[in-house]
Amino acid sequence: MVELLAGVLMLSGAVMFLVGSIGLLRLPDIYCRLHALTKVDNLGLGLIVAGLVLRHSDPRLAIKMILVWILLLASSAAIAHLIARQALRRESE
Amino acid sequence: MTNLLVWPVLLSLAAALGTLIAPSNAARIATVAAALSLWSVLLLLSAVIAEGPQWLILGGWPQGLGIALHADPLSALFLLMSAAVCLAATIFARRYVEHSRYRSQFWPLWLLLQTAIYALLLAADLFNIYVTLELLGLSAVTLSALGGSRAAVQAAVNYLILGLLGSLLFLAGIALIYGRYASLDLQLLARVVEPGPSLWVAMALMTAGLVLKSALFPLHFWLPAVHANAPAPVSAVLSALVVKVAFYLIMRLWLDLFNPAVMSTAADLFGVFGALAIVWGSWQAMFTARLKLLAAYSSIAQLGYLFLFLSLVLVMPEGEDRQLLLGALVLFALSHGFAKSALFLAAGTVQQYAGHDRIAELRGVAGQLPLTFFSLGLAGVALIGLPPSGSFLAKWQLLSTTLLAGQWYWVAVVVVGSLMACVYMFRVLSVAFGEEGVATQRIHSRREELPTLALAVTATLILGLGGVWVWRVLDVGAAGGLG
Amino acid sequence: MMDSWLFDVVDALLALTAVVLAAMSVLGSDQKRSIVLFIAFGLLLSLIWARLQAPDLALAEAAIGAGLTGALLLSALPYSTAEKGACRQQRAWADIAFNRALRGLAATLIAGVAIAMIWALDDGRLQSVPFTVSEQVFGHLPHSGVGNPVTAVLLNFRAYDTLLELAVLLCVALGILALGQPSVPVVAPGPVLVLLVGILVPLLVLMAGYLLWVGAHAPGGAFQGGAVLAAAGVLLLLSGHRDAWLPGPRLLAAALGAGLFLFIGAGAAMTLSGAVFLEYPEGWAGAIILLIEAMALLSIAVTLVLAYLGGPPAPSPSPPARHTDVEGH
Amino acid sequence: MSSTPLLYGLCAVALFAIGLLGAFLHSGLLTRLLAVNVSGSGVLLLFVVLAYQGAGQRPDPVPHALVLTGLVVAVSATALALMLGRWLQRPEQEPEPETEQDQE
Repeated sequence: MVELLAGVLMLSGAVMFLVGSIGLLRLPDIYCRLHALTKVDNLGLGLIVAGLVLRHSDPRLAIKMILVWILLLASSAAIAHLIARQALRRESE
Repeated sequence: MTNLLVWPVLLSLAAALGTLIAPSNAARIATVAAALSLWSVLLLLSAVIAEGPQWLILGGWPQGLGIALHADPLSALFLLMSAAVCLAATIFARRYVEHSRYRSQFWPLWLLLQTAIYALLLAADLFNIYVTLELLGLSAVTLSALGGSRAAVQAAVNYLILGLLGSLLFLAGIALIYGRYASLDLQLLARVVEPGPSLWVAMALMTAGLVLKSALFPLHFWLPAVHANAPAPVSAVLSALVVKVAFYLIMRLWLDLFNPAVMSTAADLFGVFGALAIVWGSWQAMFTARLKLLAAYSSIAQLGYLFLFLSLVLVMPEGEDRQLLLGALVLFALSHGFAKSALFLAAGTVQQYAGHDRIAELRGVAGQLPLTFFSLGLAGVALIGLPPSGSFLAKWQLLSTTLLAGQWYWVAVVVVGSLMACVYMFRVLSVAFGEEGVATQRIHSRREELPTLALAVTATLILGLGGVWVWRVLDVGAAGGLG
Repeated sequence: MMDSWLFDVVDALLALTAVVLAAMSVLGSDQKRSIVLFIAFGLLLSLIWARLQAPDLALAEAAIGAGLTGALLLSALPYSTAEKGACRQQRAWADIAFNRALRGLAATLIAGVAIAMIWALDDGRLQSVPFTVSEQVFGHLPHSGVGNPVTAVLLNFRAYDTLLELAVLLCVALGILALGQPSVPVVAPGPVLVLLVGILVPLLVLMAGYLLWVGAHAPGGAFQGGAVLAAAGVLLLLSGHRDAWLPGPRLLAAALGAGLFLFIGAGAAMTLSGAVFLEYPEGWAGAIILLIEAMALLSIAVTLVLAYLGGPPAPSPSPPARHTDVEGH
Repeated sequence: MSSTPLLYGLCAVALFAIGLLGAFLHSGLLTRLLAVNVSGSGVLLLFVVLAYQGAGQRPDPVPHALVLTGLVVAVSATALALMLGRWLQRPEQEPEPETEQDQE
């Protein structure tokens, strides 16, 4: 049962990645692309981490994986912010 | 097993840190370190003479697991030359960089370069050789860029890129060897290597990389700009030692590791390109306008002789004749090391004194710098190969060997090369000893000229009169090599 | 069965994509595009390392190869466009036909080298090799003081290489201090960035420490940790801290030399008691290695931050005028 | 024998060759450095392939350590080259000394 749930979570995470990548390629401007990249990828990784946490019983490993996810959230937010700001500045010039 | 082997490396590295932390005492620290390195090299050489080749496996691990250091007569003689040249150049550099804006970085870099030279000559592990090559290359690049002119930095950038390519080729060769023989230790490898695709391709890649670094014609094109625009003591070490240790590596690898796979065609290629280098380098040196460029082109020609020697040694059967020629090769390399460093230091003094090094405008400078020009003349004797220099003995041996073998074309190359060397050296001397003098720029201290003189005297008189000693030392290890 | 088939597909995809990305990056003519492709290539490479069971390298490649090298190249981009014009001019006089012939020759030669290498690799491992280094490493691992074989090789069995490698890093740092000029553009950080830097920098420092600690028995170590710590420095630089919290010249020199100093000190101290250089006493090896690694991490991080900064750090709140002063006449 | 080392071995040689070609074809510093880095990645990948002993087998740690060293050397050389390249792009703010060392 748990195994099945984990599989579903990870698979939907992978689908998120796919959707995000398509978005990156297809969306019209840089802001939309960033949106696709950060939101969807973070969610995608989150789902995969959730799936992996379910599969492994070791709590220390689980905490580590969740930490990795949080770190990625923070850094991708920072990077998206930097890129968007740079793009805005270039537009206003 | 003796820790003596790490001392030259360790002393220089520790001194580099010392100069980093205490920049105000840097020059003193560097001099003491260079003197101590020379002392440790002398101890090492005497140990080699007394007990034969020395080994050390760092960390106390079994062979193959730990990194091995190794000194035999060949490497010990190169070490001795390196330490002596470094000491003289260090003393010279004290005045030279005194007012440089880069002096707080110069000294640690200078000592890192020496570390790399010693480490490379002692290395007996393929990957360790790669790391020391990178240290050598990067410290040499940085030091030559400290020349501070646009030309110096541009030359340094080219040198860096080519050096990186050279190291990459070398590293690719290491990968192939590791893939087949699963070892990096030179001695272990020498026991198991056998002719075959792996060894041939690795040999080609590694040799190509090292040839690029040792500036054999036609891969010499980066050298003149680098050596002519670096600070004088740096040029001296670059020309006398840095390209030569790359040559040393080729020699070491071909004699000890690639031995089973040496083909006479490959060896002949060294000879052909060496001969071309002799003619082309000397030709350029005859017509170049600047003294330091002249010295740089002369280095290309002299490296050509070394490759010519090597090609002959490689195809000779083991025995007394081969040992004689190998001794001549080493004697030639040593003489060139001392003579070329003397020439570059002299050029540095001239440049500081006259404000430039354009040969045509050096009329009468010799009258004001008699000691420097005396050294320059002595160095010239060694570069041309006149008696009583060490290179005279070496060339004599080369001529007699080739004549006996009926290879008259090599004789022609050597004779033509020597005549051309005569022309380019006398061109400088005749102008400098001319009559009217140029304006003096500043009071000159005789002491500054002493390191130059010491190097020139070593090249021409000591190595010439004591040349037999080199053969005798090499004979100690005649039986050995790495195997 | 199914698994191995799937892995083959993944391998083929990874290898092919890596080659295509590399070719597009190297042979393309738009520099910016090339660099971005190179970074993507680096990330892909780190996947390949992971696939080839080299997690230590995957970490290092992601942080150093793709991350830092990419950042360095990107930050050099504005300078390199000026250079391009100069090169065009230079090429104008070159004989085009000769040039083409030379290029053709080079391409043929390089293709020949590649074929020769494949031929050589086809040889495979020599069967009669008495023992391999790998077996030796695992045999002596219990005496090395650490459990991670890569760390054991780097800091114990082949510590001398690492020692010289730290010297290489020092050499580069000195070159940058001597000739470089800080090149990071000054930007006013927005409130979001300040907040995020406040979170990320301590986290990165923590992570560097963790990587150092864990390197003793699992993937990680001084190099990966140093790269992560350097990332914290780069983040500081990008958010307006012009000195990236680097200390003044004296302390900076000390930080640059710290790794080497400890290495030499620890290595030489043992020789006094009759041991071989870099031979650690049994039982102490783990502690000595951790200590050396901690100092090496510091030196590595400082060097990498300097590399990104491109010159000696300027005092942080300085107006641009100070800058020319430092370069002086 | 699995096809994994074969595939990545070919990939490594291809990367090495592409990098060499790029280093020869380009004349700009940045593109040349990029090419050298790609070529270097190829050589390092070759080492990792040699270390790989098959799925489930522990890999040879020695090449891994060598690659780590190679990576760090590569990045530091790149940094040095870029710094020197930037030096060359600076406007001529300092008097170019005719002699190679700076006298006050």
